[in-house]
Amino acid sequence: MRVHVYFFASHRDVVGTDQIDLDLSDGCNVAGVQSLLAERYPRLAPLLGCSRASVNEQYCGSDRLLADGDRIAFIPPVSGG
Amino acid sequence: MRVHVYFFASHRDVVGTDQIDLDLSDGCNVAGVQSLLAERYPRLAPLLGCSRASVNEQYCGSDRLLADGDRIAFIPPVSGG
Amino acid sequence: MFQLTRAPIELAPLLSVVQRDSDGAITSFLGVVRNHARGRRVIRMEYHAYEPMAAALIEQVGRELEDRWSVKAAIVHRLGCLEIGEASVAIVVASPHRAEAFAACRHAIERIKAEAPIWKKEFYEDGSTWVEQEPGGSHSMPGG
Amino acid sequence: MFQLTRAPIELAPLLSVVQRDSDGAITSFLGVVRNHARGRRVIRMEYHAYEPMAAALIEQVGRELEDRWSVKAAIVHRLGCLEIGEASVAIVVASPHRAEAFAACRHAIERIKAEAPIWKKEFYEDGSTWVEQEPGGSHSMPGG
Repeated sequence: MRVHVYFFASHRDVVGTDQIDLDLSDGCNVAGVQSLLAERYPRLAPLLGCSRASVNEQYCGSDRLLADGDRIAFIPPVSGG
Repeated sequence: MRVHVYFFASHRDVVGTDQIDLDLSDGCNVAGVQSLLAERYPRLAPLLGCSRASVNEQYCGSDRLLADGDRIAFIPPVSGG
Repeated sequence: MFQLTRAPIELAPLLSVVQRDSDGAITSFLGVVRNHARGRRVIRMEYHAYEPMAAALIEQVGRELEDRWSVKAAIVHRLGCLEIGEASVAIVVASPHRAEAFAACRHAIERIKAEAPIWKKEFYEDGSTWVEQEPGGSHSMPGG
Repeated sequence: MFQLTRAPIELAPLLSVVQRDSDGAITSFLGVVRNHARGRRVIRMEYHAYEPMAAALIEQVGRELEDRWSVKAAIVHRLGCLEIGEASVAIVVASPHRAEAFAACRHAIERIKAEAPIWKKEFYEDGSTWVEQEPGGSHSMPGG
Protein backbone atom coordinates (compact mmCIF):
# COMPACT_ATOMS: atom_id res chain seq x y z
CA MET A 1 0.00 0.00 0.00
CA ARG A 2 1.03 3.58 -0.55
CA VAL A 3 0.64 6.41 1.98
CA HIS A 4 1.34 10.16 1.84
CA VAL A 5 3.49 11.82 4.48
CA TYR A 6 3.37 15.59 5.03
CA PHE A 7 6.03 17.74 6.70
CA PHE A 8 5.60 21.07 8.47
CA ALA A 9 7.66 23.88 10.00
CA SER A 10 11.14 22.72 11.12
CA HIS A 11 10.50 19.20 9.81
CA ARG A 12 9.98 20.57 6.33
CA ASP A 13 13.23 22.53 6.56
CA VAL A 14 15.12 19.38 7.65
CA VAL A 15 13.57 17.07 5.05
CA GLY A 16 13.68 19.64 2.25
CA THR A 17 10.22 18.85 0.89
CA ASP A 18 6.63 19.19 2.08
CA GLN A 19 5.42 15.74 1.09
CA ILE A 20 6.65 12.25 0.21
CA ASP A 21 4.93 8.99 -0.64
CA LEU A 22 5.91 5.76 1.07
CA ASP A 23 5.23 2.17 0.02
CA LEU A 24 4.45 0.10 3.10
CA SER A 25 3.76 -3.56 3.77
CA ASP A 26 0.29 -4.43 5.03
CA GLY A 27 -0.15 -4.17 8.79
CA CYS A 28 2.22 -1.24 9.12
CA ASN A 29 1.27 1.28 11.79
CA VAL A 30 2.23 4.89 12.57
CA ALA A 31 5.20 3.82 14.66
CA GLY A 32 6.50 1.91 11.66
CA VAL A 33 6.36 5.01 9.50
CA GLN A 34 8.16 6.97 12.21
CA SER A 35 10.99 4.40 12.19
CA LEU A 36 11.26 4.55 8.40
CA LEU A 37 11.47 8.34 8.47
CA ALA A 38 14.02 8.38 11.29
CA GLU A 39 16.21 6.02 9.25
CA ARG A 40 15.86 7.96 6.01
CA TYR A 41 16.29 11.43 7.64
CA PRO A 42 18.59 11.09 10.67
CA ARG A 43 18.28 14.81 11.53
CA LEU A 44 14.50 14.37 11.69
CA ALA A 45 14.67 11.53 14.22
CA PRO A 46 14.94 13.66 17.41
CA LEU A 47 12.20 16.00 16.16
CA LEU A 48 9.78 13.12 15.59
CA GLY A 49 10.10 12.20 19.25
CA CYS A 50 8.37 15.37 20.40
CA SER A 51 5.72 15.39 17.68
CA ARG A 52 2.10 14.17 17.70
CA ALA A 53 1.00 11.82 14.94
CA SER A 54 -2.05 12.42 12.79
CA VAL A 55 -3.73 10.27 10.17
CA ASN A 56 -6.21 11.80 7.73
CA GLU A 57 -6.16 15.11 9.65
CA GLN A 58 -6.96 13.56 13.04
CA TYR A 59 -4.54 13.17 15.93
CA CYS A 60 -3.94 9.49 16.71
CA GLY A 61 -1.73 7.11 18.66
CA SER A 62 1.42 5.46 17.28
CA ASP A 63 -0.30 2.06 17.15
CA ARG A 64 -2.78 3.33 14.58
CA LEU A 65 -2.89 0.87 11.65
CA LEU A 66 -2.56 2.37 8.20
CA ALA A 67 -4.53 1.86 4.99
CA ASP A 68 -3.74 2.58 1.37
CA GLY A 69 -4.01 6.30 0.60
CA ASP A 70 -3.75 7.47 4.23
CA ARG A 71 -2.40 10.95 4.85
CA ILE A 72 0.12 10.95 7.70
CA ALA A 73 1.75 13.85 9.50
CA PHE A 74 4.00 14.18 12.53
CA ILE A 75 2.87 17.48 14.02
CA PRO A 76 5.69 19.46 15.64
CA PRO A 77 4.75 21.30 18.87
CA VAL A 78 2.28 23.91 17.67
CA SER A 79 2.55 27.67 18.12
CA GLY A 80 -0.57 29.14 16.54
CA GLY A 81 -3.07 31.44 18.17
CA MET B 1 -25.58 75.48 55.76
CA ARG B 2 -27.13 74.55 52.46
CA VAL B 3 -26.61 71.25 50.62
CA HIS B 4 -27.79 69.92 47.25
CA VAL B 5 -29.58 66.59 47.00
CA TYR B 6 -29.86 64.73 43.69
CA PHE B 7 -32.40 62.05 42.76
CA PHE B 8 -32.07 59.27 40.20
CA ALA B 9 -34.14 56.57 38.52
CA SER B 10 -37.16 55.50 40.62
CA HIS B 11 -36.33 58.06 43.31
CA ARG B 12 -36.68 60.84 40.78
CA ASP B 13 -40.05 59.49 39.66
CA VAL B 14 -41.27 59.40 43.28
CA VAL B 15 -39.97 62.83 44.25
CA GLY B 16 -40.93 64.45 40.96
CA THR B 17 -37.73 66.44 40.60
CA ASP B 18 -34.05 65.73 39.99
CA GLN B 19 -32.62 68.04 42.63
CA ILE B 20 -33.54 69.96 45.77
CA ASP B 21 -31.62 72.16 48.17
CA LEU B 22 -31.85 71.64 51.91
CA ASP B 23 -30.93 74.02 54.73
CA LEU B 24 -29.32 72.05 57.56
CA SER B 25 -28.07 72.86 61.03
CA ASP B 26 -24.33 72.48 61.62
CA GLY B 27 -23.24 68.97 62.55
CA CYS B 28 -25.83 67.26 60.38
CA ASN B 29 -24.73 64.01 58.77
CA VAL B 30 -25.94 61.84 55.87
CA ALA B 31 -28.32 59.91 58.14
CA GLY B 32 -29.90 63.21 59.13
CA VAL B 33 -30.58 64.07 55.52
CA GLN B 34 -32.05 60.62 54.97
CA SER B 35 -34.50 61.21 57.85
CA LEU B 36 -35.49 64.62 56.50
CA LEU B 37 -36.17 63.15 53.06
CA ALA B 38 -38.13 60.20 54.46
CA GLU B 39 -40.33 62.63 56.34
CA ARG B 40 -40.85 64.97 53.40
CA TYR B 41 -41.41 62.15 50.83
CA PRO B 42 -43.03 59.18 52.60
CA ARG B 43 -43.02 57.06 49.41
CA LEU B 44 -39.25 57.59 49.14
CA ALA B 45 -38.58 56.25 52.64
CA PRO B 46 -38.50 52.50 51.81
CA LEU B 47 -36.37 53.16 48.71
CA LEU B 48 -33.77 55.07 50.72
CA GLY B 49 -33.26 51.98 52.87
CA CYS B 50 -31.77 50.00 50.01
CA SER B 51 -29.69 52.85 48.57
CA ARG B 52 -26.03 53.75 49.03
CA ALA B 53 -25.18 57.29 50.06
CA SER B 54 -22.70 59.46 48.22
CA VAL B 55 -21.29 62.88 48.99
CA ASN B 56 -19.54 64.89 46.31
CA GLU B 57 -19.63 61.91 43.90
CA GLN B 58 -18.01 59.46 46.33
CA TYR B 59 -19.76 56.62 48.11
CA CYS B 60 -19.75 57.17 51.90
CA GLY B 61 -21.22 55.93 55.15
CA SER B 62 -24.34 57.39 56.79
CA ASP B 63 -22.27 58.98 59.57
CA ARG B 64 -20.50 61.23 57.06
CA LEU B 65 -20.64 64.85 58.33
CA LEU B 66 -21.81 67.41 55.84
CA ALA B 67 -20.44 70.81 54.88
CA ASP B 68 -21.98 73.79 53.13
CA GLY B 69 -22.33 73.18 49.39
CA ASP B 70 -22.03 69.37 49.57
CA ARG B 71 -23.69 67.34 46.83
CA ILE B 72 -25.59 64.40 48.26
CA ALA B 73 -27.20 61.46 46.48
CA PHE B 74 -28.86 58.25 47.64
CA ILE B 75 -27.90 55.84 44.88
CA PRO B 76 -30.59 53.23 44.11
CA PRO B 77 -29.29 49.71 43.33
CA VAL B 78 -27.43 50.20 40.05
CA SER B 79 -28.10 48.38 36.78
CA GLY B 80 -25.56 49.69 34.30
CA GLY B 81 -23.10 47.65 32.26
CA MET C 1 -10.16 56.43 27.07
CA PHE C 2 -12.67 56.19 29.91
CA GLN C 3 -15.93 57.94 29.20
CA LEU C 4 -19.69 58.16 28.97
CA THR C 5 -21.17 58.74 25.53
CA ARG C 6 -24.54 59.24 23.88
CA ALA C 7 -23.25 58.06 20.47
CA PRO C 8 -23.30 54.43 19.27
CA ILE C 9 -20.23 52.55 20.50
CA GLU C 10 -17.73 51.38 17.88
CA LEU C 11 -15.12 48.80 18.90
CA ALA C 12 -12.47 49.48 16.26
CA PRO C 13 -11.40 52.95 17.52
CA LEU C 14 -11.08 51.56 21.05
CA LEU C 15 -8.75 48.81 19.82
CA SER C 16 -6.40 51.34 18.30
CA VAL C 17 -6.46 53.41 21.49
CA VAL C 18 -5.27 50.55 23.67
CA GLN C 19 -2.89 48.57 21.48
CA ARG C 20 0.86 48.90 22.02
CA ASP C 21 3.61 47.18 20.01
CA SER C 22 4.46 45.06 23.04
CA ASP C 23 0.93 43.63 23.31
CA GLY C 24 0.14 40.10 22.19
CA ALA C 25 -3.46 39.88 23.41
CA ILE C 26 -6.52 42.10 23.26
CA THR C 27 -9.74 41.12 24.99
CA SER C 28 -13.00 42.96 24.77
CA PHE C 29 -16.43 42.86 26.33
CA LEU C 30 -19.57 44.37 24.88
CA GLY C 31 -22.75 44.54 26.91
CA VAL C 32 -25.64 44.65 24.44
CA VAL C 33 -29.36 45.24 24.82
CA ARG C 34 -31.19 41.93 24.56
CA ASN C 35 -34.79 41.34 23.69
CA HIS C 36 -35.90 39.82 26.98
CA ALA C 37 -35.32 40.24 30.70
CA ARG C 38 -36.98 38.90 33.83
CA GLY C 39 -39.32 36.86 31.66
CA ARG C 40 -40.61 39.81 29.65
CA ARG C 41 -40.09 40.90 26.07
CA VAL C 42 -37.98 44.09 25.96
CA ILE C 43 -38.42 46.47 23.02
CA ARG C 44 -35.81 49.07 23.95
CA MET C 45 -33.72 50.32 26.85
CA GLU C 46 -32.87 53.69 28.32
CA TYR C 47 -29.61 54.23 30.23
CA HIS C 48 -29.36 57.05 32.72
CA ALA C 49 -26.45 57.99 35.02
CA TYR C 50 -25.31 60.23 37.82
CA GLU C 51 -22.95 61.48 35.19
CA PRO C 52 -19.99 63.05 37.00
CA MET C 53 -19.87 60.20 39.51
CA ALA C 54 -20.26 57.48 36.85
CA ALA C 55 -17.55 59.05 34.69
CA ALA C 56 -15.19 59.22 37.67
CA LEU C 57 -15.92 55.64 38.62
CA ILE C 58 -15.27 54.36 35.11
CA GLU C 59 -11.96 56.16 35.04
CA GLN C 60 -11.10 54.77 38.47
CA VAL C 61 -11.83 51.21 37.29
CA GLY C 62 -9.67 51.76 34.21
CA ARG C 63 -6.76 52.97 36.37
CA GLU C 64 -7.20 49.94 38.63
CA LEU C 65 -6.79 47.61 35.67
CA GLU C 66 -3.69 49.41 34.49
CA ASP C 67 -2.14 49.40 37.97
CA ARG C 68 -3.01 45.84 38.89
CA TRP C 69 -2.32 44.02 35.60
CA SER C 70 -0.08 46.46 33.68
CA VAL C 71 -2.57 46.42 30.83
CA LYS C 72 -3.85 49.29 28.71
CA ALA C 73 -7.63 49.68 28.85
CA ALA C 74 -10.51 51.62 27.35
CA ILE C 75 -14.01 51.73 28.85
CA VAL C 76 -17.00 53.46 27.30
CA HIS C 77 -20.55 53.39 28.67
CA ARG C 78 -23.43 54.64 26.59
CA LEU C 79 -26.39 56.68 27.91
CA GLY C 80 -29.80 57.47 26.40
CA CYS C 81 -32.15 55.31 24.33
CA LEU C 82 -30.79 52.06 22.89
CA GLU C 83 -32.39 49.60 20.51
CA ILE C 84 -32.10 45.80 20.82
CA GLY C 85 -28.60 44.70 19.81
CA GLU C 86 -26.91 48.04 20.50
CA ALA C 87 -23.93 48.10 22.87
CA SER C 88 -24.42 49.73 26.26
CA VAL C 89 -20.84 49.26 27.40
CA ALA C 90 -17.50 48.39 25.79
CA ILE C 91 -14.36 47.34 27.63
CA VAL C 92 -11.15 46.73 25.68
CA VAL C 93 -7.93 45.53 27.30
CA ALA C 94 -4.52 45.07 25.69
CA SER C 95 -1.72 43.14 27.38
CA PRO C 96 1.49 41.37 26.46
CA HIS C 97 -0.13 38.09 27.60
CA ARG C 98 -3.67 36.78 27.49
CA ALA C 99 -4.20 35.76 31.12
CA GLU C 100 -3.98 39.38 32.27
CA ALA C 101 -6.13 40.61 29.39
CA PHE C 102 -8.94 38.21 30.29
CA ALA C 103 -8.71 38.83 34.04
CA ALA C 104 -8.70 42.60 33.70
CA CYS C 105 -11.59 42.67 31.24
CA ARG C 106 -13.76 40.51 33.50
CA HIS C 107 -12.84 42.54 36.57
CA ALA C 108 -13.83 45.77 34.82
CA ILE C 109 -17.34 44.67 33.90
CA GLU C 110 -17.96 43.24 37.39
CA ARG C 111 -16.84 46.50 39.02
CA ILE C 112 -18.93 48.63 36.69
CA LYS C 113 -22.04 46.51 37.19
CA ALA C 114 -21.63 46.62 40.95
CA GLU C 115 -20.56 50.24 41.45
CA ALA C 116 -21.23 52.62 38.58
CA PRO C 117 -24.23 54.87 39.34
CA ILE C 118 -26.01 53.98 36.09
CA TRP C 119 -29.56 52.68 35.74
CA LYS C 120 -31.44 51.12 32.90
CA LYS C 121 -35.13 51.51 32.22
CA GLU C 122 -36.64 48.59 30.34
CA PHE C 123 -39.43 49.33 27.89
CA TYR C 124 -42.02 46.65 27.16
CA GLU C 125 -44.95 46.77 24.77
CA ASP C 126 -47.20 47.79 27.66
CA GLY C 127 -45.03 49.89 29.94
CA SER C 128 -41.60 50.40 31.40
CA THR C 129 -39.68 49.94 34.64
CA TRP C 130 -36.44 51.03 36.22
CA VAL C 131 -34.17 48.08 36.91
CA GLU C 132 -32.90 48.43 40.44
CA GLN C 133 -31.68 45.03 41.45
CA GLU C 134 -30.56 44.34 44.96
CA PRO C 135 -26.80 43.89 45.12
CA GLY C 136 -26.22 40.14 44.90
CA GLY C 137 -29.45 39.58 43.01
CA SER C 138 -27.42 40.07 39.87
CA HIS C 139 -25.20 37.10 40.81
CA SER C 140 -27.86 34.42 40.75
CA MET C 141 -29.32 35.77 37.50
CA PRO C 142 -26.50 37.77 35.91
CA GLY C 143 -27.51 40.16 33.17
CA GLY C 144 -25.28 40.49 30.09
CA MET D 1 -17.79 31.35 10.83
CA PHE D 2 -14.79 29.16 11.52
CA GLN D 3 -11.98 29.60 9.06
CA LEU D 4 -8.39 30.23 8.05
CA THR D 5 -7.69 33.40 6.09
CA ARG D 6 -4.79 35.18 4.43
CA ALA D 7 -6.53 38.57 4.62
CA PRO D 8 -6.23 40.99 7.56
CA ILE D 9 -8.74 40.15 10.28
CA GLU D 10 -11.52 42.65 10.97
CA LEU D 11 -13.51 42.31 14.19
CA ALA D 12 -16.69 44.14 13.17
CA PRO D 13 -17.95 41.58 10.61
CA LEU D 14 -17.41 38.80 13.15
CA LEU D 15 -19.54 40.63 15.70
CA SER D 16 -22.46 40.79 13.31
CA VAL D 17 -22.06 37.10 12.45
CA VAL D 18 -22.43 35.98 16.06
CA GLN D 19 -24.89 38.40 17.60
CA ARG D 20 -28.49 37.29 18.17
CA ASP D 21 -31.31 39.40 19.61
CA SER D 22 -31.28 37.27 22.75
CA ASP D 23 -27.61 38.00 23.50
CA GLY D 24 -26.59 40.42 26.23
CA ALA D 25 -22.82 39.85 26.16
CA ILE D 26 -20.17 39.59 23.46
CA THR D 27 -16.58 38.77 24.35
CA SER D 28 -13.69 38.74 21.95
CA PHE D 29 -10.05 37.78 21.91
CA LEU D 30 -7.47 38.99 19.43
CA GLY D 31 -4.02 37.48 19.33
CA VAL D 32 -1.68 40.09 17.86
CA VAL D 33 1.94 40.01 16.74
CA ARG D 34 4.08 41.68 19.35
CA ASN D 35 7.50 43.18 18.93
CA HIS D 36 9.40 40.84 21.23
CA ALA D 37 9.49 37.19 22.19
CA ARG D 38 11.87 35.02 24.18
CA GLY D 39 14.01 38.05 24.88
CA ARG D 40 14.49 38.98 21.24
CA ARG D 41 13.17 41.82 19.12
CA VAL D 42 10.69 40.50 16.55
CA ILE D 43 10.25 42.39 13.29
CA ARG D 44 7.54 40.25 11.69
CA MET D 45 5.88 36.85 11.91
CA GLU D 46 4.88 34.17 9.46
CA TYR D 47 2.01 31.78 10.22
CA HIS D 48 1.87 28.43 8.52
CA ALA D 49 -0.65 25.58 8.96
CA TYR D 50 -1.53 22.04 8.07
CA GLU D 51 -4.50 23.72 6.47
CA PRO D 52 -7.24 21.09 6.19
CA MET D 53 -6.51 19.80 9.70
CA ALA D 54 -6.28 23.28 11.24
CA ALA D 55 -9.53 24.34 9.57
CA ALA D 56 -11.28 21.23 10.87
CA LEU D 57 -9.91 21.75 14.35
CA ILE D 58 -11.03 25.37 14.48
CA GLU D 59 -14.51 24.35 13.43
CA GLN D 60 -14.51 21.57 16.02
CA VAL D 61 -13.54 24.04 18.77
CA GLY D 62 -16.31 26.38 17.63
CA ARG D 63 -18.89 23.59 17.82
CA GLU D 64 -17.62 22.66 21.27
CA LEU D 65 -18.28 26.19 22.50
CA GLU D 66 -21.76 26.21 21.04
CA ASP D 67 -22.62 22.81 22.53
CA ARG D 68 -21.12 23.36 25.96
CA TRP D 69 -22.16 26.96 26.64
CA SER D 70 -25.03 27.55 24.18
CA VAL D 71 -23.14 30.53 22.78
CA LYS D 72 -22.69 31.61 19.17
CA ALA D 73 -19.02 31.84 18.15
CA ALA D 74 -16.78 32.89 15.30
CA ILE D 75 -13.11 31.93 15.02
CA VAL D 76 -10.71 33.11 12.34
CA HIS D 77 -6.99 32.36 12.19
CA ARG D 78 -4.74 34.19 9.79
CA LEU D 79 -1.89 32.63 7.80
CA GLY D 80 1.03 34.16 5.93
CA CYS D 81 3.22 37.16 6.77
CA LEU D 82 2.06 39.49 9.54
CA GLU D 83 3.48 42.79 10.69
CA ILE D 84 3.76 43.85 14.36
CA GLY D 85 0.31 44.73 15.70
CA GLU D 86 -1.64 42.66 13.18
CA ALA D 87 -4.10 40.07 14.47
CA SER D 88 -3.20 36.41 14.01
CA VAL D 89 -6.41 35.05 15.51
CA ALA D 90 -9.84 36.41 16.42
CA ILE D 91 -12.41 34.68 18.60
CA VAL D 92 -15.81 36.29 19.13
CA VAL D 93 -18.48 34.80 21.39
CA ALA D 94 -22.05 36.00 21.93
CA SER D 95 -24.19 34.79 24.80
CA PRO D 96 -27.27 35.86 26.74
CA HIS D 97 -25.04 36.20 29.84
CA ARG D 98 -21.45 37.26 30.34
CA ALA D 99 -20.10 34.35 32.39
CA GLU D 100 -20.58 31.94 29.49
CA ALA D 101 -19.19 34.42 26.98
CA PHE D 102 -15.96 34.84 28.96
CA ALA D 103 -15.55 31.12 29.69
CA ALA D 104 -16.13 30.06 26.10
CA CYS D 105 -13.79 32.69 24.66
CA ARG D 106 -10.98 31.69 27.00
CA HIS D 107 -11.55 28.00 26.33
CA ALA D 108 -11.35 28.57 22.58
CA ILE D 109 -7.96 30.26 22.61
CA GLU D 110 -6.51 27.67 25.00
CA ARG D 111 -7.72 24.83 22.75
CA ILE D 112 -6.42 26.48 19.60
CA LYS D 113 -3.02 27.19 21.13
CA ALA D 114 -2.73 23.62 22.37
CA GLU D 115 -4.15 21.71 19.41
CA ALA D 116 -4.35 23.58 16.11
CA PRO D 117 -1.59 22.47 13.71
CA ILE D 118 -0.36 26.00 13.10
CA TRP D 119 3.20 27.27 13.52
CA LYS D 120 4.70 30.70 13.64
CA LYS D 121 8.10 31.64 12.36
CA GLU D 122 9.61 34.63 14.13
CA PHE D 123 11.76 36.99 12.07
CA TYR D 124 14.49 38.99 13.80
CA GLU D 125 16.88 41.54 12.37
CA ASP D 126 19.48 38.78 11.94
CA GLY D 127 17.52 35.64 11.19
CA SER D 128 14.40 33.64 11.86
CA THR D 129 13.21 30.59 13.76
CA TRP D 130 10.19 28.31 13.90
CA VAL D 131 8.52 28.46 17.29
CA GLU D 132 7.89 24.90 18.38
CA GLN D 133 7.34 25.07 22.10
CA GLU D 134 6.98 21.93 24.15
CA PRO D 135 3.41 21.49 25.31
CA GLY D 136 3.33 22.90 28.84
CA GLY D 137 6.20 25.26 28.11
CA SER D 138 3.59 27.71 26.98
CA HIS D 139 1.98 27.62 30.43
CA SER D 140 4.91 29.00 32.38
CA MET D 141 5.53 31.68 29.75
CA PRO D 142 2.24 32.11 27.92
CA GLY D 143 2.41 33.91 24.62
CA GLY D 144 -0.38 36.30 23.61
